[in-house]
Amino acid sequence: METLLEKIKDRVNANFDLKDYKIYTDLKRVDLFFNKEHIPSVLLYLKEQMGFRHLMHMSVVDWIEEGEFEIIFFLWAPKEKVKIFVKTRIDRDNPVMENMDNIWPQLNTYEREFKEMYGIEFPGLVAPEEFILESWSGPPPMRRDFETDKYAKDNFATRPGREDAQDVRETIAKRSGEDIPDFAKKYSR
Amino acid sequence: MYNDKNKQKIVDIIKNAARKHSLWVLAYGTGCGAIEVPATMTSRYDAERLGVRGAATPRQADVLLITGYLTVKTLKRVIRVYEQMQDPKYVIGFGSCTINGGMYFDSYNTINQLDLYLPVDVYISGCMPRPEAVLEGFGKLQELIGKGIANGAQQYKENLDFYRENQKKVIKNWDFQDYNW
Amino acid sequence: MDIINIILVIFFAGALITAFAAKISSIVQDILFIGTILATSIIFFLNINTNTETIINLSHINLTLGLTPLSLYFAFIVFGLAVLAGFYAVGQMQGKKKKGYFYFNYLLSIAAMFGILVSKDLVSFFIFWEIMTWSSYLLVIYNGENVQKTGIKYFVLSAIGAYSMLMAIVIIHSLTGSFLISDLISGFNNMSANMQILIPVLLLTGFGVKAALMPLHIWAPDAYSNAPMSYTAIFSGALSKMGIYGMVIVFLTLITKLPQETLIRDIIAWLGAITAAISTLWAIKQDDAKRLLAYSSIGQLGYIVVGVAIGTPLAMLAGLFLAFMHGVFKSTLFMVVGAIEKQTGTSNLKEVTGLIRKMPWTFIAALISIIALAGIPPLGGFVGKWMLYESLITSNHYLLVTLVFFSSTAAFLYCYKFLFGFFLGQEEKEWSHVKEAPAIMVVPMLILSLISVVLGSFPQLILKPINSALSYYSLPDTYNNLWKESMIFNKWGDQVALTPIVYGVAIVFIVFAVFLFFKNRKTSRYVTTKDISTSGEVPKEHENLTFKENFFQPFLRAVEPAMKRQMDKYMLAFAKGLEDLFDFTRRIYNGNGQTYAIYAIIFVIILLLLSNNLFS
Amino acid sequence: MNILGAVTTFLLAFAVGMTYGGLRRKIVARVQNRYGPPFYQNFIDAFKLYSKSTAIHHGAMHFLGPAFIMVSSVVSLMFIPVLTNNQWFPNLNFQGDLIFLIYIMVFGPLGMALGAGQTGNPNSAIGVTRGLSQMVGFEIPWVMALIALMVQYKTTSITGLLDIQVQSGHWFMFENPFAFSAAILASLGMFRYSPFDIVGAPTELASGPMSENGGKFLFVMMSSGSVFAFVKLTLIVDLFMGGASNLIILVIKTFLLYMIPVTYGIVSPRYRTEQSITYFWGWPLFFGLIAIIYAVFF
Repeated sequence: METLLEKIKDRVNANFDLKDYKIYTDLKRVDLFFNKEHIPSVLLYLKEQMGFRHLMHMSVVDWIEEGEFEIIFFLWAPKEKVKIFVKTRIDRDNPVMENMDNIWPQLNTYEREFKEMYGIEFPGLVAPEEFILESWSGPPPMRRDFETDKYAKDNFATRPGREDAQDVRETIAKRSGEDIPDFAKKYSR
Repeated sequence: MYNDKNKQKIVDIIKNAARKHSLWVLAYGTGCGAIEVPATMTSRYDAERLGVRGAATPRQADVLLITGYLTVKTLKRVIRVYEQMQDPKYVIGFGSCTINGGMYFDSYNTINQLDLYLPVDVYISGCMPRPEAVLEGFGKLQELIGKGIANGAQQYKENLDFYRENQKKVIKNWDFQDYNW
Repeated sequence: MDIINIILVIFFAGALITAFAAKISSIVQDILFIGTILATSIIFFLNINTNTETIINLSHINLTLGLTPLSLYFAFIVFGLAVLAGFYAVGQMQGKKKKGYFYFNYLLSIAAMFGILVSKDLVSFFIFWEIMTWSSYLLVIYNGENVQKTGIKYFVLSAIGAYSMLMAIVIIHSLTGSFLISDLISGFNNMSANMQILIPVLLLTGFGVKAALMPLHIWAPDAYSNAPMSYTAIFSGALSKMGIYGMVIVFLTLITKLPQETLIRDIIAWLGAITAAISTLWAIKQDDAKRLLAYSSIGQLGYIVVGVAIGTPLAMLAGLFLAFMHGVFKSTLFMVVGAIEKQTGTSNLKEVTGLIRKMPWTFIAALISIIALAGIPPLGGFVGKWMLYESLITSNHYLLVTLVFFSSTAAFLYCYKFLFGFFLGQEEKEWSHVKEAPAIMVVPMLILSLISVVLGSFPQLILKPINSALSYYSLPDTYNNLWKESMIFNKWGDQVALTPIVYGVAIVFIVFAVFLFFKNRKTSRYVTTKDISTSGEVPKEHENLTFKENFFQPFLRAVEPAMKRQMDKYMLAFAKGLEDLFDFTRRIYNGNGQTYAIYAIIFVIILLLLSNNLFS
Repeated sequence: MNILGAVTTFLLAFAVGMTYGGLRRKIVARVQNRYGPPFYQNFIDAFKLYSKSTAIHHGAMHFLGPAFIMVSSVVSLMFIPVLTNNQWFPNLNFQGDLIFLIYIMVFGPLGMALGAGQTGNPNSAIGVTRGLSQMVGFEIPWVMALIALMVQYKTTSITGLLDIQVQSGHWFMFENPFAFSAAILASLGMFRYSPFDIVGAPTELASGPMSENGGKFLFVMMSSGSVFAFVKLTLIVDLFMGGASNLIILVIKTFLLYMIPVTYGIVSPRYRTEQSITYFWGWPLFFGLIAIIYAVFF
């Protein structure tokens, strides 16, 4: 298994310049880090040449401290039963990623989602209409610097007396004069 | 708006007596609460013995049962469905999400308080309310109908602009025609 | 000079003048056209006389013309439809080209039908028959589209009919030495047995083509759907009845004298029933309203043939009554299609939707005619259907009646497809500009649908002339034992009284319509067809909420085995086989239709051979 | 006909049909191990529907469609003898016969189709096409059964067939059992309970043709359905089970007859459309043929 993963890594490394990699033998998985511009060729190579035909998922992580978005493609080789996570970083201020739904058509769905949720631009992405957020005005809600609490307070009126959705148990405990046990305290706000 | 039993006419009393015992429910299964409705209808807690049965389309329904949280997207559909229903019509808010947003109180896309957008006759609290609670809620609604004070639809008609204002504040792309009753 | 000659002369003269009046002006042409029809029909209806005979003496052949009660009954259909469809045609031909051509052939075919009805000898019968065939042929190829496909079919099958009829006439003359129909009837008994078989078979072949009987029906769908609708109303309403007219005479006079009477009757009746069933299934499959109605008229003619072929008094009543009713409602429906085609530019059921609020009067005419077609009480179609079923049951044709019932129940499907496709369903933006058809087109439809309403409660208006026609051919008098004022009986004495039915239906309908409508008229308001329960979604403009594709697909899947084989394909295959067989003819004849022509000649030769070898 | 008798017949049919519907709901509930609604639940529902407001309509045919359905039910009710001694409800019994009845009974589906057509709901149109197709299916064995009776007893009038049974004392369900079984199998389709509930298929077509009809429209449709159920049951009782001399016997016979489609529906799921068409061209058609042959030769 070790050797297989190593072989995969070496084969990729031979063709593209691999920034970094990590191998999890027990998980039968290799993480490969690339620069953003290599991603389409890498994905195409992995799909066509190395039998990673199945795109399991595409995900975005908001590294707000580094000011970067990390985009991850989860690939799966049905024959060898091996996972590959292809990772890349893009700039957080003008997030632009290449549109790759011609490699895997299902990427279109993910890209539409991230376009709305993270504001990542995919040039040439065909999006017939809004995907999840209808007529959304405001910052992309999945970024970490988006204060969802404030946004909710501004837009959706909350019921008077329940502004801070406080723990009901405290109220009940106060009302009936008993105190909350310690194991429960650490769950209450 | 409030008219109690001794203000009702005889014919109203008869009609309400019929209405309270035949509630055709249009269950708008938006949230997780939809899973409690089959349990309420089927053989363990048989809601049909109270005259509660499912309706296929809004035109035939009396009760709009909103099970759980409402995102802005679904709220639009719910409002259209409610306005397609024919008088007399009642709304049951189901679960704490409809009361104060529940666990979605700070979500960026779910409304917190249903009765700003639709006239709710009965709230069923809980997350999730068990079928017993749902039957309790239906019993409460029947009691209100019998008294003739379950007139949320009338309330909606009378201060429509209030509701419209709230709805339009949340729903940015307001693209359907006005109410039809 | 006798009245019949006057009418014919007016017809031919009017046809010629109308054809060349285009030089003067189009209005004059219309006026001349209407004037000719009106003049002839007024003259005809003013002095109806069934016992005059006029003899036109050609070189040594006398053409004997005269009216019989039966031909009088059919003349009612012809002239009534000619007048109404004439007015409609003036409306429909506005701004069309080749008006003179159309009017000329129209008048000519009306004249030919009248001639057929009044001719008492076979020569004039044949001459007028050919005039009718050719004028209708010229109108079938009126719009000049795929003439090869449709025109040739019609031409060849008419040729088959004409050849066999001519042969029959020649044989009759060689046997009896006279062309008179009366001599044929009187001399039929002392013919040889195989001639007694051959002559009716040949004649029935000739008539069966026009009546679109089962193996000879393949011309009808294309011909009906290609002719201008204002003529198709005549074509399906009156011209096809000429075949029925001939069949009635053959069955009443010749077949009754035969020893194999019941066999022939059953064969023809089964042919008619199978025609009805198959063409009904095909009508359900169609998406073009013209073809749908064309197949449906083949089916209706099938019922009529069944009634005529069974030949008990009740069955004859049923057949002739249905002939009249079919003339009424089917021509109305063809007119409806013509009006819609004029207003929207297409007659495709998949494209046009939701015209009920745009063309209400047309919808009313279509609704009434559809209800009459479906045979639902209390409209006229029901009376004919009732008499047909009762006659079949009382004359022990149980499986036949089941087959006929199947086809007339399946007819509801295409009835609903017609109504829903044009008038009901989603109102689309594309047709929001459509206006009601001009009055000159709408009024004839409404008059015709009014007739089918009236006949539902007062069938005696039609049953009386039918009765006199039948008694002329020495059938027992049916008054008082099969029908009496507005009551109809069967042989077992079971009755349907139509007037109380009409009253009952009317009372209940009005009560509940009032209950529903007039209580809610003020409170409720109209909402568009976009405002329907689409589970909360707001339908956008481009969203398609119309259900048109694969209408009745489950039913068609269920009846698929019956629709696998097509008579059309068989004939083509036969013609193809002939092509391969006589290879040298491929140098002389080439092309699809020509092989049909060979097939026609070969068919007739085969008939001759059969007649000489088998029967003698 | 006197109006009073007609109205009495209508009310009787309405009450009986509604009660049977309620009892069916109760029975289904008990089979599903539920308590079930009270047997008078349908009356409450009907009154509630009547008292609902009708704020919108889709045009003229939307109003007239339910009226057409009611015409079919009520007129066909007027033409069948409710009781054997026709002094009681002799509405129009002698004016029409079976062929007429068959035709007036298909008037309803056409009216329903027109009413549903104008609402423009695609579900309604799909349901209507299914209903008409299914009608073609079950009309054939039904008509064959009736033809068998007609040719066996040389009359086509309902009262005639009824009187023959009353005088001879033999029920036709024993005289010609094949015709009876064909008619029963056809009536399964007529009642449109499952497995033949493809028209208003719940959860699939959103109640099909009546999906746009609430309030009074639905009230009229519901009541005409109840009347029509009574009509069908009484017709089969008159034709095959020797009629009924008083109301008690009528109720017993019709209820026993009604239990056949109900129980068959409880235990069977829904057919696909073409299955529910071709179902009637299998055994029911065969029984119909046998019935005609039996009637002709024996």
